[in-house]
Amino acid sequence: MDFNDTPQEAEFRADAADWLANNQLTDGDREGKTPLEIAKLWQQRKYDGGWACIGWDTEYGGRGASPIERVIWDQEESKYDVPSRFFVIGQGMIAPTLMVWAQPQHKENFLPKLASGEEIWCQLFSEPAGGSDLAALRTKAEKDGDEWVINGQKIWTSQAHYADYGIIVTRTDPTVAKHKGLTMFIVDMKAPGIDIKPIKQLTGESDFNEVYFTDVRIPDHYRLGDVGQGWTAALTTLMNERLAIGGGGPGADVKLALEIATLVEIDGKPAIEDSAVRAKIADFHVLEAGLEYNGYRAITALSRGELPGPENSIGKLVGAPKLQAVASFCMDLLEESGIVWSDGDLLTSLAQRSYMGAPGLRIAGGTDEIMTNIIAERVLGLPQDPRLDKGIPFNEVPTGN
Amino acid sequence: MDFNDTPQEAEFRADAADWLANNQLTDGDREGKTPLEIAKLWQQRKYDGGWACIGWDTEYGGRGASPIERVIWDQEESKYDVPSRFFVIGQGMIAPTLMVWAQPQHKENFLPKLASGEEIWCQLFSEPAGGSDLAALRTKAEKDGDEWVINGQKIWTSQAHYADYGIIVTRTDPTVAKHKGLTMFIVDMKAPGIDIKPIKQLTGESDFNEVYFTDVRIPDHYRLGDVGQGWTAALTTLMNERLAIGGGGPGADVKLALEIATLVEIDGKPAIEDSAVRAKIADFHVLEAGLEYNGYRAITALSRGELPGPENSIGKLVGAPKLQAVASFCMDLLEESGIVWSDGDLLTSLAQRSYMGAPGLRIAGGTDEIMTNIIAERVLGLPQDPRLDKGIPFNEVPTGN
Amino acid sequence: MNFEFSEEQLMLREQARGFLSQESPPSVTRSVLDGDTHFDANLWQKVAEMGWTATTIPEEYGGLGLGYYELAIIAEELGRSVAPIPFSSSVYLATEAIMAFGSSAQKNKWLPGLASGDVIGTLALSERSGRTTAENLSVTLENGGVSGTKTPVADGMIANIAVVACRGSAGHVQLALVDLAQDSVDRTTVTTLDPSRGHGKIIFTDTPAEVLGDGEVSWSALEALLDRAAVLMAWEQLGIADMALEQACDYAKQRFAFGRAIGSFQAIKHKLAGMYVKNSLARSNAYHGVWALASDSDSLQLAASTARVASTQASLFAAQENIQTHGGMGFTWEFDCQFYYRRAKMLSLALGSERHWQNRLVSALQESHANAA
Amino acid sequence: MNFEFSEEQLMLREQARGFLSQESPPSVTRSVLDGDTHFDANLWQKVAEMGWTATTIPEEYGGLGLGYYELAIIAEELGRSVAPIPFSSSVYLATEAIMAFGSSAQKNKWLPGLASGDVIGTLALSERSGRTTAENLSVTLENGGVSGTKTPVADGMIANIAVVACRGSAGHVQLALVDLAQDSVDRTTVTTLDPSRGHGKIIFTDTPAEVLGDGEVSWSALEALLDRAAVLMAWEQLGIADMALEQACDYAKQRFAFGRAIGSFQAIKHKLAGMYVKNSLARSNAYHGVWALASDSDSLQLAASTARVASTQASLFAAQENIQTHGGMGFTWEFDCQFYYRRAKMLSLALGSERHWQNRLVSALQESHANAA
Repeated sequence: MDFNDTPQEAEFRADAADWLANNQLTDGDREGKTPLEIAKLWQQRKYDGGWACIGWDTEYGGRGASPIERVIWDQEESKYDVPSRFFVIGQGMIAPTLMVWAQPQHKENFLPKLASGEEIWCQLFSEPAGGSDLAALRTKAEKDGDEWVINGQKIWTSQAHYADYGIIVTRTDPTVAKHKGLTMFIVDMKAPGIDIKPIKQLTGESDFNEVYFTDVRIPDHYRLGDVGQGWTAALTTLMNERLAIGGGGPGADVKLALEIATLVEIDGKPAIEDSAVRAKIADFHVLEAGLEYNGYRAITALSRGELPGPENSIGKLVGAPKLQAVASFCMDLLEESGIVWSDGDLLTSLAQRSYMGAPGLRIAGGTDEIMTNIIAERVLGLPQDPRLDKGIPFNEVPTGN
Repeated sequence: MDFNDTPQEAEFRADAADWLANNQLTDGDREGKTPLEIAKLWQQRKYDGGWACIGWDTEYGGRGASPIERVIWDQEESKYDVPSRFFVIGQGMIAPTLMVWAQPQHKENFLPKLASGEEIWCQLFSEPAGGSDLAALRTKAEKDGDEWVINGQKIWTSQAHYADYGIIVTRTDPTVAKHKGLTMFIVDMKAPGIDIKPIKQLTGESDFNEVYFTDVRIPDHYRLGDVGQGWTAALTTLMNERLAIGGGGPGADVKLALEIATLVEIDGKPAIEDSAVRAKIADFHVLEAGLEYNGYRAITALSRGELPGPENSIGKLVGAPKLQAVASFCMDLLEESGIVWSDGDLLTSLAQRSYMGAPGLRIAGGTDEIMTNIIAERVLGLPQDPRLDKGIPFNEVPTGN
Repeated sequence: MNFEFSEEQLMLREQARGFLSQESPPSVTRSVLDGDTHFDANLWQKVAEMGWTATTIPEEYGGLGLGYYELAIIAEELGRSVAPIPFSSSVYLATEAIMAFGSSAQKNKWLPGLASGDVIGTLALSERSGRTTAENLSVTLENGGVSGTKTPVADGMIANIAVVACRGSAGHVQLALVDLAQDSVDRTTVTTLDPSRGHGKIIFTDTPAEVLGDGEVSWSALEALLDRAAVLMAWEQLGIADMALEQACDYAKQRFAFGRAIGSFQAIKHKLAGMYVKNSLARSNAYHGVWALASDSDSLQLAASTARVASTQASLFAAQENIQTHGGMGFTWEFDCQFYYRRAKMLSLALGSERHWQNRLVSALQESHANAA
Repeated sequence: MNFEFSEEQLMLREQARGFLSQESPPSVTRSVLDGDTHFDANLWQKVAEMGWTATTIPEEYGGLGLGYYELAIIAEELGRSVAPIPFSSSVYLATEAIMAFGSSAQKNKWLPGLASGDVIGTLALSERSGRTTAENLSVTLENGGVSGTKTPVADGMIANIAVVACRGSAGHVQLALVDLAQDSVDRTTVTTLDPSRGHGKIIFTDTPAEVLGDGEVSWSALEALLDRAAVLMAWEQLGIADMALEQACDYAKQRFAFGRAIGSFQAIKHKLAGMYVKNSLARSNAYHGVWALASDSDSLQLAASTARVASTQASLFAAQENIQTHGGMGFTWEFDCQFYYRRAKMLSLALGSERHWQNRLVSALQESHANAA
């Protein structure tokens, strides 16, 4: 066990640090640009410098870097205040799907533009009737000559309103069992018949959309995999989603709790001296540190050529409820002031933003309950839940309506 | 809302207190007797005085008292150090079953002897293959003339080794669905062919037995209900069991935790001043007080003529894990000494006995998981789990073996 | 013994529930949450017309002279409907403070208006991050003038009067009764997690004020006042908890996944059973709390803090897991789940955090334990 | 970066697991639990022959001079097999104390015997209910004689030597090295929750003893010693936690109820997944702990207390819910579930309670937070 770089890793790190120091975003770069524009600028610069999507093959715009090198690059890049969230879905989840399932000409065409940030993609899987039962989707695709005609509705689609392309899973045969009648396509998000409506979340923000498809036409060569193979293709995306979302980004954490507990008082002493406060912070640290070192173990496994498995579901399963609990705890430390939403004061609004956002994180990308089932069935090998929809034609499965 | 007695209740309480003061067990009564003998002596004395099983009709030896009067009696009796545990099963669970299901001559014969403590009964329901799936029992009863011949094995039978009679549920038809092929009988525990083996628990004690039946013969008039009606009869017993076991008797509780936390120190101050200790004690008190007042609400409902419902499952569901948690917490307060099993020191051994006994309490009479299911389905009206054994002949239900 | 509400009280509950389902449907909460107002004035007026603001005020001051059982019943129903009105501030806190500490003149002056709902009152206690205590209280009352800042003050933007905890010139704790319609009162909106109940920051600058009652008020008398309010707040929280459970159950029965109702999955059904257990224990503790309040029991501190902790835990859990049970839809602005999530957290901090009340609970336990020994 | 054991270390694990499944099956634990002995002498001898007691002792003192990674691997396997031997007392505590504080002569005298297993050592620290601290330590070391009572002392009935925390004549803390085969040492068995690891009460009456090392030992140096032991103990606890999970999974797959394996019920499968999550986080924290121990990191206190708290929580939960998963059979004497339940609780209190380590964890966090600021 060794946290230090090997000589080779150290050299790579130095190269990365050098490039970053010489090419970092300046205030001038940022001026007058939207966050998306800044993100595209930075991504293009990395691409031109050979530092975009470094784990990808060079033919797609990457540099064939090892998993450890990817971690080193991320560590070095995270020292700078650079935007990244716009590309997580396209580069982290969709590109791996295209690499497996797209026709060669589409890989050659789309992957470099994904790497350079020129094109933004979105993922069109979830539907209102589906939820945790993702494969229960109903959006229809019907063959019409060399094209497919899409009708239906998707939901929870991030970035749909500015995406150039998407991947969509559709039902091409409702008379066979649920998982067997699905087919996946690339879809041009500017095509006629696509209507996008933002969803307002309980936070008041709108990170997701509903996307309506009315007679949208897709050429057959945009099909990803065979007809009926859509679920298998979707699993490629989902496996990568679990890796990409992980523990869930910045928010209320032990550091924030420590800061607040140092500032506020209980019975005339800093709250951090209160034993009940300490016990809770200790428990939160156990979770945070456990997730961090879990991550190191996963990276080490990757670097030894092991495939990432379902055990990576732990990140979100632990991280999201922890975020909710830490946020609630931080608010409690502030007592009556804990409810105050002070836009100017990061210290408190971070807790509140986290408290309001955490319920979404516990649901998006697989609920706590689904994640737990994955661990139980696929890590521990416990038997599946009884499946009342198993082997039944999709259009005969009970829906309660 | 009123915690005080009505004038009528006060009069009843005074009568009860009077009788108890005048008839209490003396040291002379106890001398040289086993706990069972003492219990029988006390029960007989109550019976002779008209204070045994006071809720029962007078024809069975009771006095037709109201639910509130029963509570008052229990409160007054509990002021004295008198044994009771030997009669809980017979009087609390089996007698109500006999009242519903036994033939008149058996009610007349057995119930007064149950009330007087002359005869001890046991309950023969559980089987090794059954567990939480109580109705999956396999002990066979086959008709032979006017008798039934019993073969099979029961388990977890309290008091079997000194019981005079038992009630037993048997499978009389394995070719129909699980719940439909059962029949209940009275069984004479002294009959030939019954073999009783104590089970050693992880506590080292033996409160339960295995009971083996080899060609044990039971007269048909001992049948309780019709052939095939055994599950319905068993439900009578089980409903009363939930009432009878409640939160689970004495053990580590908030009082003990307070006492220990007052005696031991943390950082040179009594542990009770430590805020983490206080937070846990507060949480335990919320559970204990909640159960106590739940009980008062249940009694009030009973006194208004409402039937006790499945919501009474809460007592054991909350009480048993609470016992385990409080015991563990008390041991933690003692630090390294917490593991010491000091027979002479009630303060510490109560925590340890509770810690070792609690896992049993979380299982006996319905596991936490079964209790939770009962609340979900029968209180909240949520749908049943999918039942893979539903409507299948019992001898075709998968058993995994 | 009788541990249940009376028939009349149960009828009041039914009446209140019917009234609020008419007058305070989710759309009313939503419009305050979404809009610029701090409460629903129309609902407040109707509630006052029902006499609810007058419940425990003696008849001589224009009240109904009813008891705390009735008030607890109303509190639960207001919780269930997430009513966007200053009921707790005005009734459990300001009215109670004036009844407990006020002089006869003060009662005559203010109680009739509080009873009729024409006057909205509040208690201004918090000054800082962390708990405001006898030791760190900084708002002063000197020569009849209050100075300093209170924040956040629940319903502070709409209250007509405030009972303000302050430090007198001799350093002792006093309660000042302040008419908020004065130039020297500077109020600004404080945005909180629950905009359906407005909060304000109030800056007093030598604002003319009366001392409430006879002068000095011991901190423990103030805490006893909070105990009383905590019982009623526990009933409101219980209303939140039960509504969240009911919503979650309804949804779990009708929403299908994998060919069956999601409520048939133990992951969901046991979660809901867990809510029911917490709510049920909280309810029983709230019964004991209101009994202690109504009967002026010595065990009020223990009963109130137990009810408070139980209801806080139950309501936070139920509100949170109600969203989880609803899945993605529960996280949308359109669904009502958010009301309970916001209100549960807000109420759990009004009057002090779970940790504060756990601590107060154990102090009471220690005392009863010492008395028993 | 490489956050995994080496190939050689993983081979050692496999070897140790194979060895213990042969030599320390449940029947060995059961016979000590059931009988009158305090440990299994035969198993101890075999373990010593494997060289495990010599793992980290330098070669000059008859040891193998291996590192803490190897010792952690052995610790986990001993935990998995609930081995009834004094390994933690003798190796993590007595041997470590002598290596950390002992003079060269003391090392020469005792380490070879500890390495070969001929000498069993222990640390005698606890004196009272509640934690024994620098302030309340009462056993004295005066004029070369130790006096006072230590209880409970793990493996105290079978140890040959004890490192005894005591108070010197000047009031400062000292560690005394005491040969327990002396008349002035009075030992009596202390019955505990886990009879598969014997405990004793030791009364010293002016018992001749050597001061360990140079005299005064600061309490914080003693606590640092406990940090080191806590890492290794965390690995033992992790072994318990994982075995309990494995047993529960096996049982849940084969036991049928209602026509299907009980492991197909979410009430059971989600319970087991919860165990897995706790165990997995505990394992990752234990990795960091052993890295900090092996690399003499400044963050040892934080790493050790985090690993300790995580493993305590994981092992208690797993042991408890393993019984629950087994139902009635899990509560019988015949089943092995009880071993894990007893040992998990015993280990959770050896070296101090969860609360103690949570507190120590936060002290380390505060320090690293202050350093970062």
